[in-house]
Amino acid sequence: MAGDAAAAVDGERIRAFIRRFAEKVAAQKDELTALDAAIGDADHGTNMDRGLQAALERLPGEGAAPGDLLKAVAMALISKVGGASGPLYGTAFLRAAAAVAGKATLEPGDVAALFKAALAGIQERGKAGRGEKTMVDALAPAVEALDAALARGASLGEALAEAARAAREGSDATIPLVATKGRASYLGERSRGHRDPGSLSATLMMEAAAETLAGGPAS
Amino acid sequence: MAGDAAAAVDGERIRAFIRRFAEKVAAQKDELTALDAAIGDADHGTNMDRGLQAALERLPGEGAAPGDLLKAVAMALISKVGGASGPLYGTAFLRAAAAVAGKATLEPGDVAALFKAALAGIQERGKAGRGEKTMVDALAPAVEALDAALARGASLGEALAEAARAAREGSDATIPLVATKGRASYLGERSRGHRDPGSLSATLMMEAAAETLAGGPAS
Amino acid sequence: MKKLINRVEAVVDEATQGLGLAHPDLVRVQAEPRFVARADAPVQGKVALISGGGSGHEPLHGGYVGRGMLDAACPGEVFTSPVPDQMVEAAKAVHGGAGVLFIVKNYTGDVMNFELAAELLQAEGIAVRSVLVADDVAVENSLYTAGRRGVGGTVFVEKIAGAAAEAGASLDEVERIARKVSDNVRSMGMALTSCTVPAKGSPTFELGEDEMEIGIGIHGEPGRERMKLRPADEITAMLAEPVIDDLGLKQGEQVIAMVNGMGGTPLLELYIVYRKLAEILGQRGITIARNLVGNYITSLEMQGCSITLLRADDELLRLWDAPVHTPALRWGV
Amino acid sequence: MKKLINRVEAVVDEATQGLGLAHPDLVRVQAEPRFVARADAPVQGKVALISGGGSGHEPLHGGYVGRGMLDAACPGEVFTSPVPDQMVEAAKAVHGGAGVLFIVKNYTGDVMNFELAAELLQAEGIAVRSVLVADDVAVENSLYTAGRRGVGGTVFVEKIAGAAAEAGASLDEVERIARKVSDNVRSMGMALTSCTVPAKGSPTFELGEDEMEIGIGIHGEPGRERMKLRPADEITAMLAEPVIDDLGLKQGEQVIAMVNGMGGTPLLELYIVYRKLAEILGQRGITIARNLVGNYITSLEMQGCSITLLRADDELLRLWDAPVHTPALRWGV
Ligand SMILES: Nc1ncnc2c1ncn2[C@@H]1O[C@H](COP(=O)(O)OP(=O)(O)O)[C@@H](O)[C@H]1O
Ligand SMILES: Nc1ncnc2c1ncn2[C@@H]1O[C@H](COP(=O)(O)OP(=O)(O)O)[C@@H](O)[C@H]1O
Ligand SMILES: [Mg+2]
Ligand SMILES: [Mg+2]
Ligand SMILES: [Mg+2]
Ligand SMILES: [Mg+2]
Repeated sequence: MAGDAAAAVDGERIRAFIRRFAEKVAAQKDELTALDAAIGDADHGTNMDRGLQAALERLPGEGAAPGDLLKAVAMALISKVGGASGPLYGTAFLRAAAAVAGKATLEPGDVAALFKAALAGIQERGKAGRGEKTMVDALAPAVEALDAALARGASLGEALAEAARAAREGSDATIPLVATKGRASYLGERSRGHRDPGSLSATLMMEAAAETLAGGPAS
Repeated sequence: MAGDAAAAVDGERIRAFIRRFAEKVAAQKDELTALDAAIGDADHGTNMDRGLQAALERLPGEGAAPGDLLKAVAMALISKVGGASGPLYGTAFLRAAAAVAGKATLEPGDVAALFKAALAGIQERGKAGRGEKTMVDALAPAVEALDAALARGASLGEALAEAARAAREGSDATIPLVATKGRASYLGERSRGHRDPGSLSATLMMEAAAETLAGGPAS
Repeated sequence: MKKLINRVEAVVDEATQGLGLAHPDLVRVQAEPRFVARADAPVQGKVALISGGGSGHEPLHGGYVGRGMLDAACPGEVFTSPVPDQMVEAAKAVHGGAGVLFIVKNYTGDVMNFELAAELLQAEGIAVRSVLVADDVAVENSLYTAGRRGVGGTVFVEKIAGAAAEAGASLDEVERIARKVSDNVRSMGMALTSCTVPAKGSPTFELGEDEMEIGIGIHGEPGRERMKLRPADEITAMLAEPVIDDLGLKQGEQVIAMVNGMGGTPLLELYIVYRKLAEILGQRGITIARNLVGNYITSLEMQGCSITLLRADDELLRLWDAPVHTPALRWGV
Repeated sequence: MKKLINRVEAVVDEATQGLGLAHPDLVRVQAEPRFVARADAPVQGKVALISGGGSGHEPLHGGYVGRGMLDAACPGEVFTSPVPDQMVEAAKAVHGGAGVLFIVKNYTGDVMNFELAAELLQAEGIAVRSVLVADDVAVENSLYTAGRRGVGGTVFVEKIAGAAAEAGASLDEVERIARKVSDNVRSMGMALTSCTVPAKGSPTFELGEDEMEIGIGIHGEPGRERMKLRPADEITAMLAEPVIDDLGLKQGEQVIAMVNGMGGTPLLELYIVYRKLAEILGQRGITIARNLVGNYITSLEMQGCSITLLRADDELLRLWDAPVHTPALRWGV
């Protein structure tokens, strides 16, 4: 309905999404690391930033298809991040790439499929369900909100905005949880009261998507 | 001339002197160590206290001659202090013991000889002259003052009091000096502005002597 | 942050280069992707042992590459698991046709990265097995966590499985030995001070001047309990007893014991801990057959220590005593 | 003060006991007076090497007692020279009829206590020689000081003279070798942080969060200069160059190099320093024939490092390579 739904999602929008995600992580690197310091090992910000910067360097040039761009990100994250988030986000982008392989532009439903595949990849690799205080707690509600909004006929822009809000709320909701997956799980009860760092990076990813995929400046 | 010159210096006065020296070092242990921290290795107080406490435990019983008491201190210091001050004070007490060996009571001249021998022992062992920022800078003027006062007919009490004052002044005078012997010498110019810890322990020894050898409560 | 480093980003690369320069007779260092390989690798017909993990635990793992121990180590960034490329390239460089065994400390990141690497290698026709080390008894509720962390026991798995591989054992056999060690080894650690990850630049956690953390992880992950500082003998008991109980060690058994420094602890203090550990085990009729006292698996400059006990039998002792020649562990050579 | 200790007064006794318990095959510990002796001492017909000094520098000296190195070590209180009784009793316990060589680090206290011990032993008819180690180039003006301090070079003197003694060299010959090493070895150290002597309970000196001390002594004695923290490469140059210059090392010469941690420095950082040291020496055409990287002569938990270089020739390299089996140094066995 809004003007931003005008053009379909092409490679340049995907590129803008990846850039925005990298920018957000770079800007909030210290915050991500500080969250990880509280209940992990103080590297989530550095890890994600290192990987996304490498991804930017390795992005294929203009005209690349969405799937190729996402695959390049996947390979960069797998080869550069390490830690838990490397294989998790790496697998997510690999699955996202596969979900849209061969398409030059994506319909709203393709975008939803892309994020659904990403979530499935993370859950397969990491075996975490909801409520375990991980990035899944941000991504799963985001994917649900995206689906639901599109189903009720919202524009992609609106739907992504709702997904981003859902991610943020899901991340907020990790604060009172006790972690049962990943490094934070070693803290047991002491993990309560802290936001899960991966849920924040996942939120940044969804916010980057909302700000770029449905239009807006392509950089 | 004063009343305190009444009795000659017997073993019990030597014992009182040793006890008083040990008490003073125990009381100023932290101060001695702090001085050593500034220009050495922060152990002079602990070293001297450990040695003198051991000396107290090993003192021969009542009726022991001055030389035997001093020798017991020497052996305890040599076996217990370590560091530079162990062999230095150990040699000092060994020579002091030798200087009065066989005497049941000491005349003022014997007391002067005792301290002169102690100083000579320290200088032979440590090869330090005056002005090198060591315990010699307190002891040498003290020995001179003791000699001079007795020569001009002062009582032992007066002479020892002057010796103690001279030691204190000598110690004060180490503050602006640059150390050229011992650990503090490594500091070069940076040793200026700090009192030499050994000059303070030597001052405490002379003050203990002044307070005990010429009479007064045998502790 | 006070460290002998140049640039935060270069810490692991430069340290790994230094290791290579210091021990050219033992190891060869490759830069991109980063791994440390035995100088004489590949040893034909020998099972290749590969480990790796975040850096900051030196000498683990790079210091254990060499004859009778690892064929390759893959150092990640500080406290960050290595990436699959490292294990893949290391495996290709060192495997001698008899298969590859990954020795993986049980951390989500390590497990997943080694898993990805194993998938990629299998696809290339190289046989890969993985043994998980999960020996940290500080993690009590392994059902509700990512499972016990891999800590000091890793050194024992690497040494003993390394000896078996060196002696020509098959992949099955080396895997069996590695599992036997990991099944029979337990550890627990504590910290007096935090460490500072270079990339972060400030301490991972804060401890009061009179506090310590019992059950600390090797990345500064908080432990079982924060409490007031106690005498070394009490601390030793607090670490040793859960380890002994968890292993179910009984009178008459023998162990290989390690008192490990976290990186910033004077050896003087580790020997004070060892003294009490020997007393505790002695009172229970448990014999220390072999021991290590020193910095074997560290957390940067953290002050603190850990205790590791391995239930030993003749087979494990024989493999323990077999010659080893690596930058950090050497005997019989 | 955060330390793994029980009582301040018991630190050295308990740590020494721990050393004895951990290495009964190598060393025997005696309590009063305190010394650490080779388990198989006295070795008849062998020159006995005895060293000692204040504690807090572990593994020096107790960790170097054993085959091919020291016959006995006499640990003083922390940073305090041992007393003559220790050296006298140690010498009586370990001398094998071929004389005794004292290896003494040049500190006023050590020198005088060993001197007293030598006098007492000579009086009992035991031949004693002393070799002074004074390798610290941070002490510039040795005319106006107690002379250069004995630091890292001590490890080299103990290893190499130890090998000569083990090979059956005479007292004259062992003394010649020890002097040759001490004449050709130089060191310099630096600190990032202070250490805390247990008996004092607070740091020996204070350094700002962005400061370091160049030329530090192993007891935390202030050094040449206090300055702003610099990158590891610059620090390495600041330590290596005075050592190279003082030794007058020329292109084509070879050295044994040690990058030593002060006790609280991660091995990771020491390898970063080694990397630069290798580059500096390489640029000057000087070959590192052998090296040690690790904690070999420490200052409790101090963070920092020192560099030691020994001008090596075939004789010294042969003795360096000779088997050694002690708690802290082991090869060829
Ligand atoms: N099993 C898992 N499934 C999903 N997410 C996980 C899992 N384990 C950890 N995470 C996520 O990874 C984040 C930590 O990533 P990072 O700090 O980069 O890795 P590491 O924990 O190895 O240091 C956590 O905040 C959490 O969101
Ligand atoms: N060569 C010397 N001659 C005389 N006194 C000395 C000499 N060297 C050191 N001292 C004295 O010893 C004191 C230090 O003693 P102490 O701290 O116990 O020994 P160490 O320096 O071995 O730690 C110095 O303050 C100084 O007065
Ligand atoms: Mg992390
Ligand atoms: Mg001192
Ligand atoms: Mg990590
Ligand atoms: Mg001292």
